[in-house]
Amino acid sequence: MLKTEELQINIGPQHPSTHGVFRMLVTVDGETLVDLKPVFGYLHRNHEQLGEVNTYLQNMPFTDRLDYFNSMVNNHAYARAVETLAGVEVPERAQYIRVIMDELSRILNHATAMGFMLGDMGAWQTALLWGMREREKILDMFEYVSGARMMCNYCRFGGVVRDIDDWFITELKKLMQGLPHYFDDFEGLLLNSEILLARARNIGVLPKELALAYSVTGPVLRGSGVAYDIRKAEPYAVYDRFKFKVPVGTVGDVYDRFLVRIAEMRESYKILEQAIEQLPDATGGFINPKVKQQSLKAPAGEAYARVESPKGELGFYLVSDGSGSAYRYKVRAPSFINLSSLADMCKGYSIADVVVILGSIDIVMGEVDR
Amino acid sequence: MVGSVPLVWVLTLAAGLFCIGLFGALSRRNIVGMLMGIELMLNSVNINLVAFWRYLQPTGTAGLVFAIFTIAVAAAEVAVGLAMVIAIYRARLTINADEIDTLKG
Amino acid sequence: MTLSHLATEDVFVVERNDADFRAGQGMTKGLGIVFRKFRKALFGKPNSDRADTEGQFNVQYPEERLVLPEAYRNMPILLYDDATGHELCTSCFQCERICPPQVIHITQAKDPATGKPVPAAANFVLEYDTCMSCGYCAEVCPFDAIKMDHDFELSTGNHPELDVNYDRLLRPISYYEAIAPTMWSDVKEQAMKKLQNNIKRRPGAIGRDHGQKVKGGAAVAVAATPVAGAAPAAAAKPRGPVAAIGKNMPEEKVAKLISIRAANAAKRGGGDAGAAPVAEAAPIVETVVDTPAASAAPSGPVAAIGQNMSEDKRAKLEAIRAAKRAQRGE
Amino acid sequence: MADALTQLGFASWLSVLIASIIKVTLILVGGSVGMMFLTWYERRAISYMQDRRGPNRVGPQGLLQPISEAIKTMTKEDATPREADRIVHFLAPVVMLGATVLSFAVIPWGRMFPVDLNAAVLFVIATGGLHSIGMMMAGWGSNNKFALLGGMRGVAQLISYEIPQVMAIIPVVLMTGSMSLQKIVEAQNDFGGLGWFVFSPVGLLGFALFFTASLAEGERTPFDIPEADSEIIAGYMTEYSGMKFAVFYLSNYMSNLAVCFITATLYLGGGNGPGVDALGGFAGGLLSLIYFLLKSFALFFIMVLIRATVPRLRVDQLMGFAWKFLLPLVLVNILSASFWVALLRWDQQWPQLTEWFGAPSTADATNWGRLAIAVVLTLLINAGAVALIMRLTNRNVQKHLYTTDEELALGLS
Amino acid sequence: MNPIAIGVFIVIALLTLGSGIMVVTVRNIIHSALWLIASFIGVAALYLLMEAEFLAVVQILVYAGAVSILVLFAIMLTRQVTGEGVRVVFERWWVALLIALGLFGVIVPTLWQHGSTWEEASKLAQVGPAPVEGTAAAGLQVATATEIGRSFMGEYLLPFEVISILLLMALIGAIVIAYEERTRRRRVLTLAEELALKKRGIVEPRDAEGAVVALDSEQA
Repeated sequence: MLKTEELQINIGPQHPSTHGVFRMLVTVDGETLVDLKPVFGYLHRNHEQLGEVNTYLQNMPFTDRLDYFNSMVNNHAYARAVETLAGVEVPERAQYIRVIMDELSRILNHATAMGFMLGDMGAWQTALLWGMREREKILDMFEYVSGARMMCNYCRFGGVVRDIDDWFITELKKLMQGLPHYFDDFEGLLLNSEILLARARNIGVLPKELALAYSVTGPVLRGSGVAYDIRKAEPYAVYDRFKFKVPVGTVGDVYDRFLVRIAEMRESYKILEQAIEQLPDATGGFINPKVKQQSLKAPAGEAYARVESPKGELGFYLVSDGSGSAYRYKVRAPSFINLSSLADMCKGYSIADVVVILGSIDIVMGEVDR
Repeated sequence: MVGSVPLVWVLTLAAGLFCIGLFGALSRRNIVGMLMGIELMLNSVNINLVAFWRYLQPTGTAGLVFAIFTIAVAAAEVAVGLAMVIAIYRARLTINADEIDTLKG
Repeated sequence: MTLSHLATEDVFVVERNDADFRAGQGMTKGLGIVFRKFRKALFGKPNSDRADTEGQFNVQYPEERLVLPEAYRNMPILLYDDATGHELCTSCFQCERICPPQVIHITQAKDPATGKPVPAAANFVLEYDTCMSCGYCAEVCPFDAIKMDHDFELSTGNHPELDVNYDRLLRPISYYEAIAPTMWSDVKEQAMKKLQNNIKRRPGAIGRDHGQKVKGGAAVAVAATPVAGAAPAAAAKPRGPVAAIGKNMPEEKVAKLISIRAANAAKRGGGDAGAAPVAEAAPIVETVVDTPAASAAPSGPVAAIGQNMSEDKRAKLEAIRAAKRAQRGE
Repeated sequence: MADALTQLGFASWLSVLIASIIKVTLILVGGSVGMMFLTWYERRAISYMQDRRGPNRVGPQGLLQPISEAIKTMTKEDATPREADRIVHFLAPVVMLGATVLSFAVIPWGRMFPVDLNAAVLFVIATGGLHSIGMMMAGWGSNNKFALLGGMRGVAQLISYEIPQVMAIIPVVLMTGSMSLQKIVEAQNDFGGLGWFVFSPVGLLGFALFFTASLAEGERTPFDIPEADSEIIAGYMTEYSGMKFAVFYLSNYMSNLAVCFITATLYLGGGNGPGVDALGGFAGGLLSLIYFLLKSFALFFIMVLIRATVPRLRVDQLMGFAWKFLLPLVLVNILSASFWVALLRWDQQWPQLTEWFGAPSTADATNWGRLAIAVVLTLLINAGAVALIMRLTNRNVQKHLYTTDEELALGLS
Repeated sequence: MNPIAIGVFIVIALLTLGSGIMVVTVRNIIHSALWLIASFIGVAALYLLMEAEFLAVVQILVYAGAVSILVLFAIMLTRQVTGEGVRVVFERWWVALLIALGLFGVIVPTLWQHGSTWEEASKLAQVGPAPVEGTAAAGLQVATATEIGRSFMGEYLLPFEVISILLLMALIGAIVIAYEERTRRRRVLTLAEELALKKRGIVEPRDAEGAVVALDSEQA
C-alpha cells in the first residue's frame, strides 16, 4: 500500500526565522507536521560556571548577555537576588529608577518581538521597523544613563550606577508623548487585517491546563487565560504603588498572545506615567552607600529572586558559602521553559505555522542556552 | 506563406510528425512516454486540419473549429490518461507497460 | 482551577475579534495607515524630536553623526596631567583585580636608584579585543586614572595591534574633559590632590620625562586648550561632547578642524538652547541639509581619525575624503 | 515603420526585418529599464513607508543601485549543484525570462502597439502560463528537497490563479467585442478619454479580481508562497546564485511590469486620457505614453503598499481563496457582463426595450436610458454576489480546537 | 514566392520535427517531456505562419501551458522507484520503427500525386470575394476568432455542447481515478484536540514511542 512517506525537514540552525541559532528537526506528512524535535545549545557560553568563578559584582555585566533585548531587567533581577542574599536594602529613588527602566525595556521588547513575528508571517518588516524606531529612542535613553545601548550593566547592589537627571526626565516625557501614536498605528496596521486573522487565529493553541503543566510564564501563560504576573503576585520594587491591569487571553492561540503583548505595552505606559509622577527627589540617594560593591561578601545561605521580565518569570537562585563569589549560581530563564512547550504546540499544524508559533513564544537564544 | 510554400510540404511535415509520434507511442516502455507519442500524433492531425483550412477554404471555419475540438479532446484524454497512470503507479509501483500484464494468460 | 489570586478588577480579558472575516476593511485600514506614514516620510520634515513618530528617522552615519552622551563607554583610556605630564595611574592593581575578563596587565615602576617600587606604572597593557567595556575599571580606580573613551572607530587589520600598550592608552586630561565635562568636574579636585602627593612620592627620574608623552603631550596640550575654549556656549546643561581631535593628527589638519569647529560653534551659538544629545543631532542633521551650497563650512563635521588606525588605513581614508571633497567641489 | 524604410530604398522584406528588429530592441530595452526602475521604486517606496531612506548612495538618489546590483550578481559565482540535472537547471531561468519577454510582444506602450494580434489578450495569458514550466524545471533541476517543494507549490499556485485571471478578462472582451488590445483601448476612449472600464460596475469588479489574481501570478505578497523565505528557504530559487539568480529576479520584476501594463490597458484605458486625441500625432503618442506609465506605476505602488502591509497567506488558505472566492465571483461577473452587453447593444432581440428607450447606443450617441439600467442591474448583481460569497466562504472556522467523537471514530476530519 | 516565408517555414519544420524525434529517442523521461513542449511551441509557430492566430494562442495556452505541466506532474509523481536503469524502449523497438517508416512511405507518395490538383484549388481559393464597386478590392478575409465564435454558436452548436460535456466528464473522471482517499490514515491531532478528547475520557491508543496506533480496521 503506497503511503506518502514522512519527510524529515531541518529548519535552522541558519534559518532566517529562528530568532538566533536554533534548529528544529521537523517530520512532516504532506503539509501537516507530525513531530518536531528542537535542538539548541549552539549559543552555550558557560554562564553559570562563570557566575561561580566571578565575584558578585564581576558577574553583573555577564547578566546583560542573557536576554540581550532586556539587559536592564536581567541586571535588576540579579541585583535583587544578591540584595536578598546579602540583606542590602535599596533606597526609594533607586527602586523607582529600576521600575522605569524595566517598563521601558518591556515596551521595546514587545515592539520588536511582535515585529519579528510579523516578519516571519511575511509582513515584510514594516511593523518591525516602526518598533525599531521606538526601540532606538529608548536605547538612546539607556545609553545616556548607563553608558551602553544594549549591555547596560546599570544596577549595583543597593541601587544603580548613576542617577537620572532632569534632562532624562524631560526626554522621557517627550518619548511618552510619541508612544500612544505608535501603539495606535501598530494596532491599526494589522490587528483586524483579514490575513493576519487567518494566519493567527486558532494556531498553536495552548490550553490553560497544559500551559500550567508546561510551567510556561509571561505573555504565553497569560495568553492561555491564566492571570499570573509576578508584579502583582509578589510585588517587588515599589510595584505595589502603581495601579495597572494584567491582560489575559481566552483561547491561548497565537492571536491571543499577540493581543496580550500589545495590551501589556499599554499597561507599561501607564506604569511609566505613574512612576514619573511619584519619583522621589534626589535627596534619598540613588545607591545605598554602605555597600562595598566589589568586595561584597554574602553570609552563607541561599536566595531566589524573580522578576517579571517581558518574556516571563526570570529568576536568579544563589547559594553562597560566605565567600565573595557564589557557590551555586542558577538562572531560571523564561525563554528556555517556554520553548519546551513548542514541540507539542506545533503538532497538527503546517510548516508555515511552526515559524509563526515560534515567533509568538518570543524566545532569545542567549537566555535559552546561557 | 500560402503563395510560396505548397500545401504538400505542410502535409508531409504533418505526416512526418505523425510517424514520429506513432514510433514513440509504440516503442516507449513508460506509459507517460506513450501518452507523449499520442500527443504528437494528435498535433500532427491538427496541422493537417489547419493546412487544409488555410489553403483550400480560408474564409470558412470548418478546419479551425475541428482543430479546436481535437485540442479539447486531446486535453481531456491526457487528463484521464495520466489519472490512470497515477492510479496504476499507486497500485503496482511501476509504470512500465510490459510489467502491467495481469490480464495475460 | 485558576491560579490567579489577583483581585478581579486587576485582570482584564483581551477582546478577540472572532467575527467572520469582513470584506477587507481591516486590511484597507492598515493600508491607509501605511500610506499616511509614506506621505509623512516623503514630504514631512525629518524626525528629530523624540516625541513625533513620523518622518525619516535614520542618520546617514559617515556624514552625519549622533553625539555620544557623556556616560558613553567604549574602550578604557589612561589620563595624564597636561601641565606636569604626570600620569595619574599609580599601578595600585585595583582595576586589574576587578576586570571580569582579566584583560588589564600592569607592571609597577621601580626607582632606578634604590630599586624600591614607586607609585607609577612601568607598562600598562590592555587587550582591547577581549575587553567588554563594562566600565568597572573606571568605577573602582581610586585615582581616576582610567576612564572610558568615546572613540568607537577602532577596527584595524592586524590583531596584535589590539593589545594596546601604555603610550597608546594615554590621553591628556583636557581630552577627557572635552568628552565628559560634568563627570570630570565631579572628581577633579580629589583627583588632582591625589596626583600632587603622588608626584611628591615619585623620584625625579620617573614619571616626568616619559619621552613620547612630553613631546607629544606638549604639542597636543597647546592644541587641546583652544578646543576646550571653542566648546560651544555651554547652556545650563553642557551640550553633549563634540567629537575629539585625534591624538597624533598632523598639525595643519588640527588647525583646519579647529576653524571648522569655530565656524560651527559661531553659527550654532544662536541656535536652540535646549541642549540635548539627540537634539544636538538635529542641528547637525540640519547643517548637513542646508549648508552644502551656502557657507564655506564643509557639510557636517569631519569625522575624527581613530588614534591607533594603521598607516595604510589612515592613508586610504584620507584618499577617500579628498575624493569626496573634490567631488563636492570644495 | 516598415513602409518608412521601404521609401529609403530597402527591399520590402529587408525593411520589415529591420523594422521588427528595431521594435524588438526597443521593447527589450524598455522592459529591462522598466524592471530596474521598478526595483529602485519599490525599495524607495517601502523604505519611506517604514520611515527610513531607501538606497540613496549609488548615483543621484540611488538611481544606479539596480545597475550596481546587476553587476554584483554577475560577479557572484554561478554554482550548479553536483547531481543536479545540468541542462534543466540551466534552462529554467531562460524559460522564465522567455515567457515574460514573449508577453511584451503584445503589450502596448501608450498608443504604440508593437504587434496587434487579434487574440492578443489570450496571448498574454498563454505566455503567463509558460512561467509554470520554468518554475517546474527550476524546482526539478536543482536536485534539492526545498526547491522541489517550492517549485510544486509555485506551479500549483500559478495554475489555480490562472483561471480566475483569464475569466476576469472575459467581461472586458465582451464589452469591447474583440480580443485585440487596440480595440479594447479604443473602446475606452469615449467621455473625453475617461470612459475607462474600471468606472463601470462590471469593470470595477473585473479590475479587482484581475489585479488580485495577477498579484498571485507575479508571486507578490500576500501570495508569495513559492519563495516564502520563512518556510522553505527560497523556494525554487534555492540552488541558484550569480547570473542565473539575476535572470530569475529580472523575469520576476518584468512579469510584474507586464501585469501592471496589462491591467492599465484593460481596465484603465492604457494611453487614454484627457487631451490625448486633441494633440494627435507624435505629441499625442508621447502624452499617452506618459499617462500609461503613470497609471502602471500607480498600480505598482498599490502592489508595493500591499507588500509592505499584509502578511503572507498559507498554502491551503491561498488555494482556498482562489477556488472558493475568486472563481465564483469571476463567473458572476461574466454573467453581469453579458447583461451589460445585452442591454446596451441588442435591439432586435429585445423589442420592448427599444420601444421604451429607443435605439441602442452607437459609437457616438450613447443611449443614457439603457446605460442607466445596465449600470443599476450589473451593480445589483455584482454587489449581491460579493456579499453572498463573502458570507459563504469567510466563516471563522474553529478548526484545530475540538474533535467530535464521531469525527474521531470515522477518522475523518 | 517570397523567400522569407520559405526560410521561416523550413526553420519551423526542422524545429518541430527535430524536437519530435528527440521526444521519442531521449533516455531521460523529463528531457523528453521538455522536448515535447518545444515541439508544441514549434506547432504553434506553424499555425501563426498560416495566419491561424487564435489557434496558435489556444495551442500555447492549452498544450504548452497546461498539458505539458500535467505530463511533468505525472512523471514526477510516478518517479520510477527502480531508477532509470530499466530499458527505455521495448526489446523489439525496431518493429515499431519499421511500421512508422512503412506508413510514412505510403502516405507521402499519395500526397505528392495529388499535389498539383491541390495547387490549383488553393490558387482558386486565394482569390478574394468579387470587388464591390464602392469599396476598394477587399483582400482575402481569412477567418479570425470572430468567425470561429459565430460558427461555434451557429453551425457547430451541437458539437460545441457535446465537447463541453465531454470535458466535464473528463474532469470528474480524472479526479475520481487519481484521488487517494485520505480517510484511511489517522489525522495528526493538535494539542487542544487531544485535551478535548482526554476531557471526554476518550484516550487515543498510542504505542511505545507515542505514535497513535491506527485502529485495527486500517491494518489492511
